[in-house]
Amino acid sequence: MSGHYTNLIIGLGIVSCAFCTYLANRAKLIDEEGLPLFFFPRLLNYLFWLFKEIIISNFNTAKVIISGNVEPEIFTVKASQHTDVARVTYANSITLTPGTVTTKIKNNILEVHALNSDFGDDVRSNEMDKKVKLLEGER
Amino acid sequence: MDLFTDLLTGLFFFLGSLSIIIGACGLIKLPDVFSRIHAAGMIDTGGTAFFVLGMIMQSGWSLITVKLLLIGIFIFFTSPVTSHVTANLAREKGMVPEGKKIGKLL
Amino acid sequence: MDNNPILRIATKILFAPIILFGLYVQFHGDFGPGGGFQAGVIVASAFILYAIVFGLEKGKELFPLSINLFLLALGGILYGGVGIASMMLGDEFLSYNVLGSSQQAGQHIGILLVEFGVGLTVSNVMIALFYAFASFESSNGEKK
Amino acid sequence: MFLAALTACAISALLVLARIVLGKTTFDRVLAVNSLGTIIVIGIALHGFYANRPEFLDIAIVYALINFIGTVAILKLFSTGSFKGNKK
Repeated sequence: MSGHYTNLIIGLGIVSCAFCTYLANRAKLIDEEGLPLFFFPRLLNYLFWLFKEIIISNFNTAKVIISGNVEPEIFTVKASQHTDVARVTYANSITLTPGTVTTKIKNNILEVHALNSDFGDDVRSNEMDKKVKLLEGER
Repeated sequence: MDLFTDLLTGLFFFLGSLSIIIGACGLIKLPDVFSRIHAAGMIDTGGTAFFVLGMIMQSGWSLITVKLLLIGIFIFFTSPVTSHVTANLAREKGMVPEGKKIGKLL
Repeated sequence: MDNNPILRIATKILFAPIILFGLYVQFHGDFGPGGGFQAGVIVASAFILYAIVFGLEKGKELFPLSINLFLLALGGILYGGVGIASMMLGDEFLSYNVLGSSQQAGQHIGILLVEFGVGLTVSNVMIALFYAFASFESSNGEKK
Repeated sequence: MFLAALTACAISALLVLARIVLGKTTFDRVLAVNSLGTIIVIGIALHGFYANRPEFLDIAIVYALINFIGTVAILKLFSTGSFKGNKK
């Protein structure tokens, strides 16, 4: 990352990586939750879709803030994923699109706060849920 | 080509500036904590995405691009975590948001 | 906060990259912003994040207090030892030139070792301070 | 161009500071501090480009890191009253 490639620097980099792996192993972090490998093949596709969604809902949120018709609502949805990691990905995706925030998570029920009924309908239509389930794949 | 890149950078910077200023206005204007989280999320996602895209346009392909992408990924990863933790704690302290409730709450 | 799955998984994913970035800042101090002091703080912040999210007991299991205090002293000794070594070789305290075969190599080795000592000491002092402050009970009568 | 973007950052930072001063509850303030941190990260990166010193990007990464950990620590302290217990 520094743009300098001498032997000493590369050696120190390898030692650093080894040290990190040792520490993470010792903290028992490397398991299905810490390193969700089964996501990776389909991840890029999902990320592009998510990015497009974020831009669109950014403009919608800006419109709502300027025009000022705020009617907040709060409701619960069911997450149909099987593993904890996929549920967390779903909750994070909901939070990442402006206009909707996950306020509580308990097993497979999420409590979502939306800025407007349009955003609420977006989440309730379960489109993102299906995408994340696709990302999780067959298990 | 140079002019084109500059123009694109300017467009991205304009959108980013608009995004963070509207987000900051919303942070003042909106009524309660749960609504303000949306405005803060707008600063985090919209502002960072547009500014990082603009700077990548300006830098070309080099190590700087990698570092900029690292900043973008890091903020995109931590922003939902902090807003969720804030909202979760506010709910657990017993604050109930304004507006209508649909269905049974947790 | 252990029972919040979002925070738990975020910590698990972020722990190793933070330490890796801290070590990058440590060894990169010759060419850009960085060096022992900042790297120590970054590495310590990873352990502090772990101890905050999973509780102090788990944090102390991962990085016991005895190892912490030992490494703290080792960093100081490393710093002083380089100085004394250069004194032994017949120059002033902490003048790196005599450490290597040539002047350049001596500078390199000396700076690397001293920075490593500083980083070790700073990170362990930060963690020790965090452990000490976190062990306090809340003393103003608020039992929660 | 970079100067205009920096000005926009400064204006929104001032607005966010107003929310920190006005804020009714602690959560408002924590939220505003987090947003201020994000704006400052963008500002540091922009200033690095403006002054032609791309080493500033390292500092921006570190700032984002400390911002996240600080927010989590404040919320933990606020929820339990100490760092020790892990009751909730």
